[in-house]
Amino acid sequence: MRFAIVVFPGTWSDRDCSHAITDDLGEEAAYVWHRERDLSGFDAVVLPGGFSYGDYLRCGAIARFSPVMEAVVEFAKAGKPVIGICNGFQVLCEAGLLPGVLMRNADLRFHCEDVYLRTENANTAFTNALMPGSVIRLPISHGEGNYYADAATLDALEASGRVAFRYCDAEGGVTAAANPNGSARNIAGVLNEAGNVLGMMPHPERLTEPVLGGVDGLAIFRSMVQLAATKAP
Amino acid sequence: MAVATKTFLARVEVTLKLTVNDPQGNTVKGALASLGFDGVSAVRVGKHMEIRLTAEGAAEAERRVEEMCRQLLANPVIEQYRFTIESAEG
Amino acid sequence: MAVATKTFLARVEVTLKLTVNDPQGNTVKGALASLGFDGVSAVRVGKHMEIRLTAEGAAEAERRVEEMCRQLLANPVIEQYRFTIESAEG
Amino acid sequence: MPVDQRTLDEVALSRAEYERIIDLLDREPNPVELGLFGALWSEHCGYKNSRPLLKRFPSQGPRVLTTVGAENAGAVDIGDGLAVVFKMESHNHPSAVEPYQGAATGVGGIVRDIFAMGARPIAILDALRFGRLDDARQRYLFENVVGGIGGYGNCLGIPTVGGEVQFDDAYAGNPLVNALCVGIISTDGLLSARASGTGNPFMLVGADTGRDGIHGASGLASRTDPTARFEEMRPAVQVGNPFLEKLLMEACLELAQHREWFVGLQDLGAAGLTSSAIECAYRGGTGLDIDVALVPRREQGMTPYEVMLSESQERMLVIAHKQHEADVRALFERWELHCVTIGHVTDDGMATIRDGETLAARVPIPLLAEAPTYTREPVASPDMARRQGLDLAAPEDTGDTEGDLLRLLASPNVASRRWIYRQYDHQVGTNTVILPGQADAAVLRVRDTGRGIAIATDGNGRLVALDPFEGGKIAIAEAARNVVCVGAEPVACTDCLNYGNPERPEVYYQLSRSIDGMAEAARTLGTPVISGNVSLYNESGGTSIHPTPIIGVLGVLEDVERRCTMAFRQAGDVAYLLGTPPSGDAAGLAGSEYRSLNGEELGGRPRIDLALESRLQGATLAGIRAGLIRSAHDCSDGGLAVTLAECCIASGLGLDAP
Repeated sequence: MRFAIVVFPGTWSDRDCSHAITDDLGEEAAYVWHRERDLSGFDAVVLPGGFSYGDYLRCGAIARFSPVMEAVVEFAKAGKPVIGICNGFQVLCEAGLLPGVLMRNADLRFHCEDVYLRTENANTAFTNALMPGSVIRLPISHGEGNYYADAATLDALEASGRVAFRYCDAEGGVTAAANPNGSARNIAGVLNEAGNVLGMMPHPERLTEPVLGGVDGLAIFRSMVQLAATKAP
Repeated sequence: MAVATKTFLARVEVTLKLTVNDPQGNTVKGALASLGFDGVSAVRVGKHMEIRLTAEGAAEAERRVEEMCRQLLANPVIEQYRFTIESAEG
Repeated sequence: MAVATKTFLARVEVTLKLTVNDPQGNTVKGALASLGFDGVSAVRVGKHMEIRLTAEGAAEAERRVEEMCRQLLANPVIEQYRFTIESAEG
Repeated sequence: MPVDQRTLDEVALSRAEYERIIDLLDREPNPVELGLFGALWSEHCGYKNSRPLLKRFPSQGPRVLTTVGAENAGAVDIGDGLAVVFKMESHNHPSAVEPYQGAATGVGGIVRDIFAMGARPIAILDALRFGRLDDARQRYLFENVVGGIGGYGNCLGIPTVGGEVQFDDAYAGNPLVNALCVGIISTDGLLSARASGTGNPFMLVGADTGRDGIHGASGLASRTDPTARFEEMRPAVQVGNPFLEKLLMEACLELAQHREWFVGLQDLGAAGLTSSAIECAYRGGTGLDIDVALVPRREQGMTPYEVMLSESQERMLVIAHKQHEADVRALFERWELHCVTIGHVTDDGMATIRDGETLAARVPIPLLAEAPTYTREPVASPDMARRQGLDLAAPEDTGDTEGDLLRLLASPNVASRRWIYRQYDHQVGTNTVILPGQADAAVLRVRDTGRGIAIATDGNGRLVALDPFEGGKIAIAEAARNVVCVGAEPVACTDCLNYGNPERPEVYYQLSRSIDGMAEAARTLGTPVISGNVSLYNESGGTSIHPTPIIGVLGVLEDVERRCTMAFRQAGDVAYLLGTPPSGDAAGLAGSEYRSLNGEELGGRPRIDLALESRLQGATLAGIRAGLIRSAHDCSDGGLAVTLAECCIASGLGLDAP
């Protein structure tokens, strides 16, 4: 399976994602500079973490106008999997591919720590390798991960199973104490209507090897590979 | 005959919609209270932008700044904007 | 006889001093250009704060907001500020 | 017309130095030339008071690949054809003026030194000192320095993996902000910072030039009492742009793949273009001809003096090969960065600075680069002898040891640093295998080699104040001990020497004697000093800070899986105290946190036995490598009780200590 890893000026998880996909998952990955417009030949697109354009004005506000984003929107419209991680999630929201906004963390501080996530919907392109309701542990590293959307949007997301992950405690309890940034209803990851676009704040590419402390992150990338396998002609 | 363009200064205020929680505003309000400023009932923090641009007239400048706000400077999901235009010939 | 206090709204603009470079402003300027807004010669990005406070009169409100800016709202080393006061009785 | 004292103060030159310049030039320097001398003969760039002393450090060793001072940073061979480049630098004075931007630009500067060697930066550490936190100003400085380091480092995508902080009244008027950066590169990829080849172009890349930090080098870190001069320095504070630095870093690392396109790469740091261009030409034994009119500017009406001395951030100097000038420019433009030729290398050994048609300065480069050095008479301060003589009666049992331990654990100098490192991205790059808070040093795996590197910083100003010689030895020993405790072999170190005004005999004594101590420990423990920085004139209101050498030690793990942390591993394991048993005499209490917590005066005579220390570290490392030792922790601030408590807290296990 070929993954396109988009690189905006200021992106810095591109290499981490490439290592996770190639070394740890054994799939193919290639970097796509933000000025390029052609994503043909790729089976999935990754918008990695980073500070695109220095996070100036708003996280992802400028990156979303990069030439490559037109191709990403077409790629998503064609139903192919697109995953936005941290800054990538912010870019997807600014581009309108996902609803809502990532605002500044409620305590106004940058957070780099491990969090627990409860898998809210296990049959999606990105979570089919996980058991429903299973709890995984992934690192977060952001200053603006406070997910916001109006009540109607939140209700629609929940009703249609488009909340992929919620911040929870080790036992899976969705509590205020387990919410690192003030996100509405502890939401840590959401999907688009068709279910082929996922935005999540935690970094799966940072936990794909035992030496790093665990492999929970692999399940998300593996889900993408497994889905592609089932769909292949 | 080249069109004479004038220089304008736009002052743009981008603030969070009232329905949206503003942790930064609350923090500043708390800090003001701890410094002894009583009587402060609310604080909201947003972005202030100054844009120097050339245009044929104020109306055109206004139209372009409106478009800048709509496309880039404000995120309609959570933000609202207002701006003033003044001549910057001086 | 309790002194009748009125409510005021202060709009404070805190911007970087002109002698200090403004990476954020430069980046927004570049983004506007790449979106086809030509004629933009400079952009500066700063903070906008709205403060609702009660005071006996506009002069006192002004004095207090000036003090707030001096003590907390602006970093005198690299920032400058200006503000307007308007009645917020309505 | 001889120059008045005010002008000399502005460029931080003494009257004697001015006279010397006139002798050397055989004429009076013009204002621009005077500015060049002021910048390059400053303490910050010229190391006038410290260079003779720094020669005492051992700087060579089997793994060392660089000679001190010849490059932007030191490099050591870690095997598998790989080298680690590392260095530490201080940004104390700018951080006292504007803590967020001062600390941020400090990170930016040290990172540029690393990728100027062609190495990819893989880790940042910060060593910080402030006054006590019950003072609002110190909280403001502390909060904003941490914010600035995180703000800049996180944006660059380089993990901040460690460091340390201490709070002591001695630093109230003059905080310390030292940043260390580690990079990795193939041993044959190391770049040089030399300008050679007549006609080769000097190409300025990165940000535009503004009036940032004028007098940054010559004024801030030298001469008269810094606090008095802060007022006029204020406009000199710079705002960092980590986004542009990220592009500059990636562009320079791509350039480093095309060795045939360029001769040298150099960071613009203190004294900006002046020090970088002139040092490159000096190292290459060549001359330079630069036209300041070609330098892209951010402000109008800048004089040649201002352009040459500007310390605008995020700029690098490339000395390209004549025939590859266009290739270099195309590369930087692809990264959306300015890349402008501002002059070329000459063979006349002169620094020729033009402003369009007019000649602004013309000075022989060696005169500028070879600042005068001073050796002074070290005189121990009587106060030091008094403090050493204080009777440190063994603390009587308060009958509330539990309360004492809790008080120690709650002291800002001992308590958890999670509030700090939680604001730093310490995992980007997916190499960090021991995270902040888990052990005495950070450990990063070296991809595809099975190896690992460990890095820690340490420094105890109280002990060096009590006895500079013993304190100097302890500074190196403790930093090396931290690295051993994670299972790594210490191989080299870098330092940041933060001291007061060297023109005061007792400060010069502290500098001289502590360097002797550090040199001896570096020799005994096999950690040559391969790079570093000196920051003097750290004082306020006439009183100097504690003499605070911060040491950064690099260690190598042959097998990164053989690493260990401070957390107890399993119930039933036995805990041993290795090394000197807690003797009755009070050496162990000298300068201790316990005394400070009880409001007792700084006192006592710290002592260390380096031969025993060397055996202790050797045995500990062997035990960890053999798998006999499952966890290890250095017994330092707060003493044995705190050390054991920290091991319990880290593991959730208890300890039964009869």
